[in-house]
Amino acid sequence: MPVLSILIVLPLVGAIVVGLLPRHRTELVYPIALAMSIPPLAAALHILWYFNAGDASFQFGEHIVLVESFGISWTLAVDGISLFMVVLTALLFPISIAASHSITDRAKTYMVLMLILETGVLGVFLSLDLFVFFAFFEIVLIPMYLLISMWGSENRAYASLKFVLFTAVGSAFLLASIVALGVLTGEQLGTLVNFDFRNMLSVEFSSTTELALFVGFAIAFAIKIPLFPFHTWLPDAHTEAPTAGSVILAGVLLKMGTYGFLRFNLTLFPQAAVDLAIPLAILGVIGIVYGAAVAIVQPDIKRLIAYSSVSHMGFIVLGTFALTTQGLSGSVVLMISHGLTTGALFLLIGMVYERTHTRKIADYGGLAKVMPVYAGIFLFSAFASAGLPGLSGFIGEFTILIGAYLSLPVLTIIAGSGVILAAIYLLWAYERVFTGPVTNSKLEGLKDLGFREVAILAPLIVLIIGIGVYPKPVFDRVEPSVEIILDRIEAETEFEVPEFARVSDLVDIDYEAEREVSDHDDGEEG
Amino acid sequence: MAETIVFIIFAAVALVGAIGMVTASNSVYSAMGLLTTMFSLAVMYLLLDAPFVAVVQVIIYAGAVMTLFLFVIMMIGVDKSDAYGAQLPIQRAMTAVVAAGFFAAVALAGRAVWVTGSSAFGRPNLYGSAEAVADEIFGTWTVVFLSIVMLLTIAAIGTIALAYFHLGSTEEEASR
Amino acid sequence: MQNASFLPVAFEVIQLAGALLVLLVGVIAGKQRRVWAPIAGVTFLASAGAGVLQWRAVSEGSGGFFFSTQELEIMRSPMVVMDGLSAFAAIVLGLVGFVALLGSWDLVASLGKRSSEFVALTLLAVAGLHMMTVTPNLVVIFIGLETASISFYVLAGFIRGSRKSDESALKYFLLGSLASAMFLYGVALTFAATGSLSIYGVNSIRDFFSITIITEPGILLAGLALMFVGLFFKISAAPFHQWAPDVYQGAPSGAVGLMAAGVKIAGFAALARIFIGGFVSQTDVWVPIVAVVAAISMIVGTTMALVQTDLKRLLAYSGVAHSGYLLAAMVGGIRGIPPMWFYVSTYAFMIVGAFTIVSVVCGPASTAAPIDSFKGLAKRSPEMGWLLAIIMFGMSGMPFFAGFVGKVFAFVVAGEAGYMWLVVIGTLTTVVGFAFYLRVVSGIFSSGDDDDREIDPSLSARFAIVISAVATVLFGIVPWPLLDVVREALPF
Amino acid sequence: MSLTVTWFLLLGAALFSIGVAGVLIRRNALVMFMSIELMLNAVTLTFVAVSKDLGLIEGQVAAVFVMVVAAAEVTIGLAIIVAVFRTRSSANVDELAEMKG
Amino acid sequence: MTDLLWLVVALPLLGAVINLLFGKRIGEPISGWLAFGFVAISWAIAVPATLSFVTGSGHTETIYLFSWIPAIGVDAAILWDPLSALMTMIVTGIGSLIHLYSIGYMRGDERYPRFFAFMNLFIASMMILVLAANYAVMFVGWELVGLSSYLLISFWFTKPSAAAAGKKAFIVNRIGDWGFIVALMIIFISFGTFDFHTVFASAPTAITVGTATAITLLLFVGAAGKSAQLPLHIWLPDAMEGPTPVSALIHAATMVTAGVFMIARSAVLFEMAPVAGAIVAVVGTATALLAALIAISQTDIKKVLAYSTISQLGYMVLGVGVGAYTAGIFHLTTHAFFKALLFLGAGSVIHAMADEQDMRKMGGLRKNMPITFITMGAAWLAISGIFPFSGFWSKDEILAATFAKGGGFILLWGVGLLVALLTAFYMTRLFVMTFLGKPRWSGDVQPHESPATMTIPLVVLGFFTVSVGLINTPVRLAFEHFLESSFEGVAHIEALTFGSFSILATVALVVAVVGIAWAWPKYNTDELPAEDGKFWQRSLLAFGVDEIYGRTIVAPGKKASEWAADSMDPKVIDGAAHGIGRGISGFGSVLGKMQTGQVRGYAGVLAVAGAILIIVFVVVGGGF
Repeated sequence: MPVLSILIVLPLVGAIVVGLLPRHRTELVYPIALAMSIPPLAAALHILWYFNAGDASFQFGEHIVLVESFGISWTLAVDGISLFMVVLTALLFPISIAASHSITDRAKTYMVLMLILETGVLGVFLSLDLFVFFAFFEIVLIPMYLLISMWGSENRAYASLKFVLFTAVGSAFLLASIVALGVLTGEQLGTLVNFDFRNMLSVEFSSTTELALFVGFAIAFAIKIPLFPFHTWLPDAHTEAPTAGSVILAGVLLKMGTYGFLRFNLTLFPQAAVDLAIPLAILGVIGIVYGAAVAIVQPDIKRLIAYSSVSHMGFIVLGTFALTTQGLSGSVVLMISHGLTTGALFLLIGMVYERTHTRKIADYGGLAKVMPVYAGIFLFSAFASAGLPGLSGFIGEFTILIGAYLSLPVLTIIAGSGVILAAIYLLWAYERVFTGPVTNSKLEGLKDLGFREVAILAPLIVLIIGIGVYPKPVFDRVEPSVEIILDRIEAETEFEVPEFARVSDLVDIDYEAEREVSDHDDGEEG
Repeated sequence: MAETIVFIIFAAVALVGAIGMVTASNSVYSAMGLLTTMFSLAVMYLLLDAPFVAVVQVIIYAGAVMTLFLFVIMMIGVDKSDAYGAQLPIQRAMTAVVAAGFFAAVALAGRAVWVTGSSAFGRPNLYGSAEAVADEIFGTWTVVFLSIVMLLTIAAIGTIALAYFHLGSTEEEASR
Repeated sequence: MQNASFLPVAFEVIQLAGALLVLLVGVIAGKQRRVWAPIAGVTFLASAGAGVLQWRAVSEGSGGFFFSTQELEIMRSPMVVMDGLSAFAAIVLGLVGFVALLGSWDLVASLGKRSSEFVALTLLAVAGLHMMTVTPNLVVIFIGLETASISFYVLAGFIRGSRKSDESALKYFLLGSLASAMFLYGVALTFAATGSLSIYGVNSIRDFFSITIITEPGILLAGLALMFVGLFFKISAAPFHQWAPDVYQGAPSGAVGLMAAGVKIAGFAALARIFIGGFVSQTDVWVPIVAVVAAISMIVGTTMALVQTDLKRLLAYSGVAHSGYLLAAMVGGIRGIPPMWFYVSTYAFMIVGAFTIVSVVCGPASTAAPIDSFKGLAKRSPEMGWLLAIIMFGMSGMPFFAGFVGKVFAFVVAGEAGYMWLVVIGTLTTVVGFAFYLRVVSGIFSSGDDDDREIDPSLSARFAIVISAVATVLFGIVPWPLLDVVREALPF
Repeated sequence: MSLTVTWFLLLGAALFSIGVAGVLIRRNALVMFMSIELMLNAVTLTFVAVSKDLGLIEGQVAAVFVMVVAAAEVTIGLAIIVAVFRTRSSANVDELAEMKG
Repeated sequence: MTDLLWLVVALPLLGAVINLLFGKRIGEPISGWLAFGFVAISWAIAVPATLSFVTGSGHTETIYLFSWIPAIGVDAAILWDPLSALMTMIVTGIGSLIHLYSIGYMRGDERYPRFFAFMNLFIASMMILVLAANYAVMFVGWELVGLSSYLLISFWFTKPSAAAAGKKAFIVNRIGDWGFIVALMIIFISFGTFDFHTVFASAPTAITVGTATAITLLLFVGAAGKSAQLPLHIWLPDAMEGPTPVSALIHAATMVTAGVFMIARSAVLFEMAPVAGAIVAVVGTATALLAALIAISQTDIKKVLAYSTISQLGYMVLGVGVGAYTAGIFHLTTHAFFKALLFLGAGSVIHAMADEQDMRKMGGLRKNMPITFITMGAAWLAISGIFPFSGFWSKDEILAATFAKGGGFILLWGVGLLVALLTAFYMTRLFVMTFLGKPRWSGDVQPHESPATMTIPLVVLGFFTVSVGLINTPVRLAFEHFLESSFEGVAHIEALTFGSFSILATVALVVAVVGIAWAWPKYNTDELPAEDGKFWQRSLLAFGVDEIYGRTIVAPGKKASEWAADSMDPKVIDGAAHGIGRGISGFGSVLGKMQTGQVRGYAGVLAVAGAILIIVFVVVGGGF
């Protein structure tokens, strides 16, 4: 049965149900919305459960032809790369809906928009028809725009408009490239135009067209990530967005860019990907260092976390364009982990914002004394985001650093400094907000996190530790799909994946042998 | 040979009339200029063996339309001030250039041959007598003839809607 | 009319009958509008029904050319052609006319005695518009063009005494007739070049080009150019668009919806008929030029819309941009007609809906609709706020709204025809489009200042807006039914 | 030299261009309108000339219909001009510039 | 018995989790004892496995737990060999003693359970570091240890200086970790794996000397960060903000020695890079000298011990630098005992003096705190390198090895001797100012001996301070034999003849005695000598190293990020974006000007456009 289509449609059904709730029964909105966001999570977990790990091909495939003459079809599938993005989306939405308990004005519209946003995002990660992909890629703008412009704080109008226009410029190039690609595929396929991703794999390009198409896709995804020069929309969007909006924006929307690079840029245009790998990696590294450096001096805690996202996404770009198995699988893991850690951080900031209605770091001081549990969880998430070993951030960042070094040594060393800057901005922020005596009298009476709030954060914390301690299941599912991309790049171009960049040619240690060697020494010597 | 002479005379008259209409300071003189052009065109039609059209031209155009024009000019009142003279000389030069440009474009398009259509289906020496034209109108063009009804209805309704003016009635929408 | 059945001209006849009936009853019933109001509504729906019958007849293969009285064998050029194009145009014009009538009902109600004249004029205008699409004869297209234009000149100036309304009427009239004269001169030159006035039939343009190759195409090209001028003016493509903003602003808001929508539908249908139906052998001449005009329209339309402060002028300029996108579809030739139809029909509903909201918010006969008066609309009336937002999103080309499907298909077709540079300009101007559409939307949802005049749209206006919003969303999410229909809406 | 259709067509084009000039130069709406009528007359002349040359009666039929349309146009045009005159007491076109930008 | 070893890591971790989550309910003393219990059990588990090495029956083995990061072939595995056994003994042994001590010391603190949670977390992290079978897992332990030191240093976070000190420690450690990561990158690109055994086995063939030097130097950067060597030593003195048991456990005995342990563990690589070894030795000596020079002028008792630790670490680094790994580890072991004892003694003094840490307000505590006096006396003699005590043996071995290396190392040996002199001087100064001379504390303070839970660890440590040196006297190099199998790949430094060793030993002894003799009378007087010379002032301020870093790195860094935040983003990038926006709308308004509202204007445009269109059509259509 078409489980992927069900997964996409479920949130929409939820949105309609919430939409139809009687206007005066406002107290029903929150519980129903939360209830409606659970089925997609169940479906996603079902997919995760039945996704057979080793197999790299597209699974749960569905294909319905929509418009014959224009080669558009409802093609859905999931593979190692998109699997965890779907699960992350399905997980973050119930959590962020649960966290928007305090939204009262126009709560119904708020929940409807959130659920529509979920459909959009799921659509992006699941659809393999470029036309439908673009439709979902752009439809996500409206709910996010409305969330920011209707529930944001002071200059929300400017921030929301800036958010839409930046992304829209990107999607303009994307649309042009998709149309060109569709036409090219159509010509080489005999039909007039075709947007099916799998047919596009067999299309030959001249090098200039391939480069042009690559750049078209790359601009859209670079703005979405956001990559260094296009990032100025992110801090504004985050500072103005409501808590749930920020969680989704950071947790999932940014991943559409990096997912796009992996799914489309690397796979469809291997030669261009190889040629432009270094410049893009450079931009990524600039993003790492620049994002972290600017984060240090941010007065507003949300802007600080926003810039930290720029830095983390820089890591992912570096990992992607190192073109090694470790780099790619590391970036997928870091995508997941960044979703969890930054999601947790934004939830936390939201919770304290509900109490104090200010995000300025200067307004806080000595919060740990007043809200110890809150301080503990915040520190935990901060360290997870800074890449402390044993937590998910480290797995991603470490694998990327090791993997990227194989092909981009100098860049990776510079990127390594990002680890230091991350510690600086997070700990300095923690110090000014949490430690020291309680400076602001208003903070005295604050109530620590309630059971509900901890319950919201619990799944994120468990996953952060889980992936940090035992990431093997994630890697097993991601690696095959990543290897296919590298095989295709190696086949299509004369790019040679560096030594050790393949998991297969890693030295596998058999521990029994070591035991005999050492026994043999002692025996003879003893 | 006679035809050519007649053509040349009346072509000149038409052109003079047209230019007179454009450059006349007083709008009544413009109207007169247009009238002369119309009459000379009627003669042209006679030259082109299209008597019915000539007659229609004279009766409808010269007769009804121009008189309506004169009537409205009189009603609105002839004020010299708005003659074309009030503009800057360069504007006049510019419009002359535009008009000449337009003419040149069309002339250039047709410099080699104007009529490239085939006269295979045409009757050799066509004479546009009333019967021929009527035969065609009430044969092929009947539907069009009927659709003219719509056009004229609109003209009637429109005129009433726009210009019907109770002298005494309070204009309720005047303020809008 | 022995050999001509009634069906092909059913649309015009019903409209004419309806108009005359409305006038008659209007005179008799006088003040009570209730009496003749349904007649107008029924007329529109009946003509749409006639369109459906035509469509079914065409799809059963009994479409074709219809001659007037004379015997068959000496009949050379047909006056009426019943094909997919004209049938679909009938359906769309009928429905859009009906919705526009509902939308303009507040205006009609406020016109007192003259309201019957207003409604009659709209009926006849729509008839004229359809005449442009149903006939292969160029002169008759001109006549249809003139019929529609004259009635729209009157509609534009219907609010007597209002300086802006008069100004827009006179401007529309002078420029309109100038453009029509140019169009007619084009027809004359084409007549000289091809020896025929009709696209189909015995001595038709198509036959002419199938047998002869013109060595000196000068006059033919001049003719085509001039016909293009006339039609570009009508669909307000740049640089022939300058009339649109002033006329849309000056004309009473209630009437502008139909004017904007109708003219585009008929204009593009005529373009398709003449240039894709008729002058198909000159494609490699006019297509690049249409592409350039399309690009100019997109750029001029969006950039100027960006700086507008009046919503009606903004909608006018966005109309110019939309003409650019539609012309991009035309660039694709015969393959471009289905996307063009999808785009223009959904755009028609949106523009009618938009202007109805303008008339509801700023008054039916208003000649100014500053964007600031829409600030905080969601607070004053959430329903109007959301509906306008939906229409704005639809027009901006957001996915899952009708505008998107039409626009992207137009780009695909243009891309296929090899005009990728046009597609790139199209996508970038769409972004500029987002800017000004979303500025309106952000105004709607912003906490507007004290302007909390209550808005109570009449039932019919609300019904019209809802229909257009539903159409925008429905054809965005489920475009396939319309796409299948549109695929057959081709000229012979 | 014999009288060929080209002469007539050239005359038509000339009159048309003068009409265009008239529309651009004159500031009085009425005269502008008269220039447009002149353009229509020029087109009628072209129609008749071509129909004579090709021997096709449609040209003359078209001419007739054009005249009818022109007549309808005149009535509406004058009605608008009268309406404008009533509100502004002048038919000067340059004053009609309240809407711009 | 080695298959239970993973419990050594798991138990303290479990203890940490329990105390963290249920600390409040468990309440004060019990959570302390619980934590102590877990560490003691881990120690007990490790003892038999260690004894197996002593009796020669044990053998090095790598225990595979689970595959951690398959992408880079990293498995969670334990490497059990004499070196890790020794470190486990030190960490869990001294750890449990310090836990016992803290039960008393931390009584009455409102966040008592959290303290023990963090202490257990530290033990667990240190165990991961020590037992790691590959560099990646070691790095995990490496950073987790940094985390626990952050948590413990800023334990009293209400004090802004404590929070700042914690942050500073973590960031400086992170700078070191950056070097460590880069080393890991090079290791991975050269070997394709992080597993110690495979790396060391294939090192000579797989990599050139250049790569080895690069790896080792970068590893040393990591070690410098952790063991507070010269460039990155600034965090250790500030770390004294943390409670004294923390200083004892982390900043004396265990964590800071991780750097030395890591160098010892990578002995094979260091052997391949003699240049790196030399650099390490020089840096070690320089650090020792600088730290000693600062220590002599400090007035805060804990600051003196902190700088003394840095100095002693310099010695150990010198030891491993010159290739005498066993000597380095031996000194590490002895230092762990007597430095822990010194810190705990200082802790009990501070505890008794109601948290007074300034030595100038102490004096004459001999009578009030006899046990502390005796045990600290033993530690004082040990650290100064007096004959029977452990410090003498381990320090001399390092100096002897340095001397044996010959060449330039003789100079290092000389500086080593000078540092030994200074060490003796400042330790005596500390000892005398605290316990002898006239009591200088104000009236309301009644110093009294610490309770049993605090004095028992002092005594136990005192015993070890005296005895542990004897296990590796030149007569019976038992210690060397014990570690031999860990360093089998490493070339042995030819042992000095007994004669030359004893000469060097006596020279060192003389230097130590001179140091004591120089300091004893100076400070054993009623009023203390005025230490206000220019040198003293600058030494007191640690030669302004902090300010230099502040000016050269922190300030410009802050300015750069402020520039980026205030001008780059809003002005340059946003400026460009707004510029494009304004450009488009500007273009729009320019076009707007053409929309004059004049009908004739529009007609003009119409006519001109019409003409142009005709011409274009004719040209395109081939009319000409």
